[in-house]
Amino acid sequence: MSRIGVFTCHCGENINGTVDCGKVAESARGVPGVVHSVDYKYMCSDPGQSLIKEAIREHRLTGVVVAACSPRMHEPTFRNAVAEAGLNPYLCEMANLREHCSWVHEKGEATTAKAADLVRVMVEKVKHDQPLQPIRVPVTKRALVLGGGIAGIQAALDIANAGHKVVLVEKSPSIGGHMSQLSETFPTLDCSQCILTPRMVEAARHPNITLYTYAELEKLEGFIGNFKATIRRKARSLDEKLCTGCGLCTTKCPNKKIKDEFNEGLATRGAIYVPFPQAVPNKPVIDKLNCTYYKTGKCKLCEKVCPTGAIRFDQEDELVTLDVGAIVLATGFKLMKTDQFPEYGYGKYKDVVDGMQFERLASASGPTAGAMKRPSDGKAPETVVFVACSGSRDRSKGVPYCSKVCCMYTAKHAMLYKHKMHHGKAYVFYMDIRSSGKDYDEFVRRAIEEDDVSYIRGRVSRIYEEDGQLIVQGADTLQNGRPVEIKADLVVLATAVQAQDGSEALAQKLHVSYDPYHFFAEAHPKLKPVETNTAGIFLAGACQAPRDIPETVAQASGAAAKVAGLFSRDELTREPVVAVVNRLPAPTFSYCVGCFLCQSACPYQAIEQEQIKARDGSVIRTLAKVNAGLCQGCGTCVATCRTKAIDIQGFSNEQIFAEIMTL
Amino acid sequence: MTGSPHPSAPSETLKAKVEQATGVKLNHCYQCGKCTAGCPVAQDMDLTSCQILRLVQFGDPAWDRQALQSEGIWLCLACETCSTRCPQEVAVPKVMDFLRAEAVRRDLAHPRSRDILAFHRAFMDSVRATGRLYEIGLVADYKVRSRHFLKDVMLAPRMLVRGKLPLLPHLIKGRDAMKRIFQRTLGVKP
Amino acid sequence: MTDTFEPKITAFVCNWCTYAGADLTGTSRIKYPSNVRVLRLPCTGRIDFMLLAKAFARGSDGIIISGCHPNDCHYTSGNYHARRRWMVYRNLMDFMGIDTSRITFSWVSAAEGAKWAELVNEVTEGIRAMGPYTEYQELAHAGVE
Amino acid sequence: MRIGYYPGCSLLGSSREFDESTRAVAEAIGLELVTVPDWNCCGASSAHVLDHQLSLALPARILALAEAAGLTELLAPCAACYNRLCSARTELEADPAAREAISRIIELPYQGRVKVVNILEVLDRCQDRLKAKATAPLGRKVACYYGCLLVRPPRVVAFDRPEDPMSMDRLMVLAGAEPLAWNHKTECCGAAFSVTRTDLVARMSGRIVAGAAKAGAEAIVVACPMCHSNLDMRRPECNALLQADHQLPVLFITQALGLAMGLDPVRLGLQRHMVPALLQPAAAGAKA
Repeated sequence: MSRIGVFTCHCGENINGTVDCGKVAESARGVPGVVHSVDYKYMCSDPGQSLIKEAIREHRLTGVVVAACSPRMHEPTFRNAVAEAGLNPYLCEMANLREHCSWVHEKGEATTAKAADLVRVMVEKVKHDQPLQPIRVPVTKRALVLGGGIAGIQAALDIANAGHKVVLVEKSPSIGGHMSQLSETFPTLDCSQCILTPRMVEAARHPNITLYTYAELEKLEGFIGNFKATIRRKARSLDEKLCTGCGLCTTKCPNKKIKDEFNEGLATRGAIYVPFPQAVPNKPVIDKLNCTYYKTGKCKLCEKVCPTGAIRFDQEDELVTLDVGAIVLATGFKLMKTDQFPEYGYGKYKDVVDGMQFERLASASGPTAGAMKRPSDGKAPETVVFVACSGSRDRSKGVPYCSKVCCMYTAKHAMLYKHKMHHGKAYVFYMDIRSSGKDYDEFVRRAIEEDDVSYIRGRVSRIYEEDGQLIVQGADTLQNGRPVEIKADLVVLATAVQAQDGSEALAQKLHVSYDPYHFFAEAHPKLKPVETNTAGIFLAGACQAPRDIPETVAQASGAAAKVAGLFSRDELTREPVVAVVNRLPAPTFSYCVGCFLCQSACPYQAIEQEQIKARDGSVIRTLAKVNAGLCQGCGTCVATCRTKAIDIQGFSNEQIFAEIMTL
Repeated sequence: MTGSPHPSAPSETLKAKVEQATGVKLNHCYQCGKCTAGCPVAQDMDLTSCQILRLVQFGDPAWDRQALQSEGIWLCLACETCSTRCPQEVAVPKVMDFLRAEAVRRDLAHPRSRDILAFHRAFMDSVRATGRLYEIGLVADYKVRSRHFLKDVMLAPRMLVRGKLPLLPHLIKGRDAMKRIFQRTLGVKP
Repeated sequence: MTDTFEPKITAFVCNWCTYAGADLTGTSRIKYPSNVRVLRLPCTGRIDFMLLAKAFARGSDGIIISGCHPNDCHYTSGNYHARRRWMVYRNLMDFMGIDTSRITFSWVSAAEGAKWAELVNEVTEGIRAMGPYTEYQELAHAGVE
Repeated sequence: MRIGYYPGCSLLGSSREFDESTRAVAEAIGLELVTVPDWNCCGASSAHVLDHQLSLALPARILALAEAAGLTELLAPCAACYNRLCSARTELEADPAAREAISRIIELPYQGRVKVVNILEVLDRCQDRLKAKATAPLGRKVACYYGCLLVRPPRVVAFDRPEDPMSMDRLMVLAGAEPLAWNHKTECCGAAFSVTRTDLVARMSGRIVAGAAKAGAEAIVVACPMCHSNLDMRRPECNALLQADHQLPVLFITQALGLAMGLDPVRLGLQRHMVPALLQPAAAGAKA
């Protein structure tokens, strides 16, 4: 006869505000099998937990139901508590009175009644709980970092310095990411490449880091501690061992008219190219789509001039499979393009540029060598207008969220411009200035007070070209919306930060969830900001949400710490929520009839065939057998099984049946 | 402006009425001023579109009155530039339409709205009577209502010789039906 | 309780998408009717459709089955299996005299708190309009149980 | 091809040349126009100022009549009518209750089956036939002026992009003219203020005329009677304000196409304009 204890939590007013917890505890006492039921202000607090522990000893409880928040929140907390009291942790279940009841319903009897129901359901489940032992699985102490921007580099370095192997995969020909494109960085105005390049080199040289540039994740299988990743190394058409990076080929390539991605289309490159001078690795790559040889079968000039004969036109993509124990996602972001703005000319005006393009115009390594020249005619812009919130906080044509970094980089852009052209005029159209961060607001004030940047509070309605100038139509909402029209030589749109292309597909490969804008979703908005809801996969940087460099680096180190923590053990325990095939004494052996429908249904190839042999070695029966290491506990096999021979621990037919019977 | 707003009961505020009648969510407006920035007549308005929205957002009767008394609401041409570019999908012209009607109902319409109103009423009277617009009738009627007798006197003859002003109205058959339509919507007299 | 009919809705949801989504509804404090009782499963692929018959027999007036969106399944393909199997079971249930129009399939991701609330609202209203589902209970008591 | 036709009030009066030229061009490309029987005024820019219900009822009656006449598509050349009809249709589509209420008001069943199209949309479809007929290329620089009502609000009228539309420009290329890239394609002309606030109209229309002239246009092409009367009839006021003497004519799209097809200018009603618009095709020389 089971002896169940029910513990109802008020969660302060969070539950008790709409649910009468006293009543819930009361009604639980009436449920057969319940020998103890109390309510308390904060069950998850120490006194709350000891309340449970003492009750277990005192009342010799065989099962515990904690009626509190979501099991996704505190199940581990309470199962540990129960274990400390000597009860098997899997004999503890939670009834979700907060997220699924008190927070979503109005105060009233119906709500309290529902809460009582939820408790009853769980009591019935606990009655059918079985004591389970966690499963131990080995950990492969090698991490996979996807994305070679500052986030990926930082995470890789921290993991590597913790003494673990790291594979850093970057899809473009060089690591460095967006940060390598920036001119200076806020709020200190130190040169981006000066602080980034050493890290890039360190990452490349680190004995624990293997660098795969121009490569992408093809496929991922397995689970925490035991992932199997397949990486596609795209053909550079080059033997990297022979190439010395002399760059002769890039200078000789006859095809010079290709838009240079690194310079955001403000300069051109050849078909064989190194993305930028400080690239790591400093080895060229042939852009097959634009290479004359690949298109026409003629040319091969680069091959002729290469002193070491490193060019390999026949090179093919290579698939590498790796065993890794943890993964850090650091695939970054993209900026909305200027052609997304009808009222700003659908991108047809050359002198309407986005923030990243302005970075290149301001950068010493950029197409203008840092001199202020506008794209259309190279004229030095006397008047520059910066438009914040371009596409951000725009539910009708852009994205509804705030892109977070624009306020700061717009102030920086205006400053950089004023520092280069003291007599020039800089205007910033803004809605709000969001400069919360160490020395951030001071930085914005400096732009306004010292560099005399004119901030105008209002959105820009239209931009059009007239007599070689851009007419910017805005309004000053601090003057009751008085219309403001500015003739500008250059307009910089602080366009919205968006999820990197292909984020959705990648998330689906990895089975991590993502938000409606395809940013990867953290496991908990506050308490698990670097975890995903897939164990062993962590997040760093702007692939999760718009982030600036300091935040990105901090989060990357956070993710690295999580990985190091995971790797600090040789094996890890997994929830024993796995399928099992029932076994019975001879001659029945099992209900399993060996149809192996389960095998075809299992997404993890976790179901094996087991032969039952007679003494003479002849096979009597062939039964299904679950490999607990591979099984992830989805239960698809259970639902497919005709004879109910296979069941899943923690969500057994018996348990769910019991839950339904209490409805 | 009056001092701090003194909201009246939510249900009967102008805000509530606007939202109920137009389906526009006034709280969506975050005062970015983009509507005014693109408005072709903003410079002629005593209160600009974003100011008017601001006033009505609060539910303060005194501020509501300011909005209703403004000339701005009468200058809106419903060119839809604002609503097309509004980042928050606020249909400003719909709000303006409602505020004009409400201003007339509460007898708060701005003095200079007289002519504009006179024109629209003359226009609709003509339609009520014949089913279609009878331009000469409209012009004549408008002149009587607005007392701008001499305005545009040179235009009419030039239009006549170009056959742009038919001297007789087109009468449609369903005139009675039209009258009833006006009754059911505008009430007896617009 | 009011004298108006309050339908009893049972929801079979997966742990990774819809259960988390429903949690988000809570953290976002979005309100919905208290008629729904959520049963948490690892995956919609786990659902044995005979359990639905049981739920109806126990007095559910409507049932929601909700998991991850296509391609988003935490277990790669559980939601597909569920859908495929449903195709088969539907006929069987019709045969058993179960009104399958009282069963609603949906996809609610961990990020769709608002969608969960909408779903519950729609289903609750829909079932309220259909009225109590006594037919099958009688049938069940007549011997199916 | 057969299509419902709603001329609207201005096309019977101040802008009858738009009606004339539309019919002429339609006939030339074998497009049969079926006029809605006993049609009424759409309410133009006045009804919605006075009463919302009225601004729904008037267009609804027209659409209901078209429905009753078995029409599935209704051409409204006047941009104002087009816009009013579309707005009413969109609003009623979203709200069954309102549909019933309106049916009661107009004493006719309204189902909203008739699709409303504007002149550019229709001509865009007939490109092949236009190309075949356009034998007298205009060979002139033109500024295509769309105004407000044809392109805004995009939720209601979505046949071309709201900023910098191109459909009329494409048609002008067919007519052998050179459409210019200019900045006032969709600026407001002052519309209904023509009579009441002529001062504003002069400024707004003046800006447009000046803009077209600046871009080097020899004519402005429009598809809206209100735009036309403001740019044409109000030209003296515009010029006075601009202290300029802009004489570039304002043609309806159908007049421009008609000329390109070698139709008789008088049949196209060019003699009716205030600003002389008897354009001869460039072939015959004589610039306007």
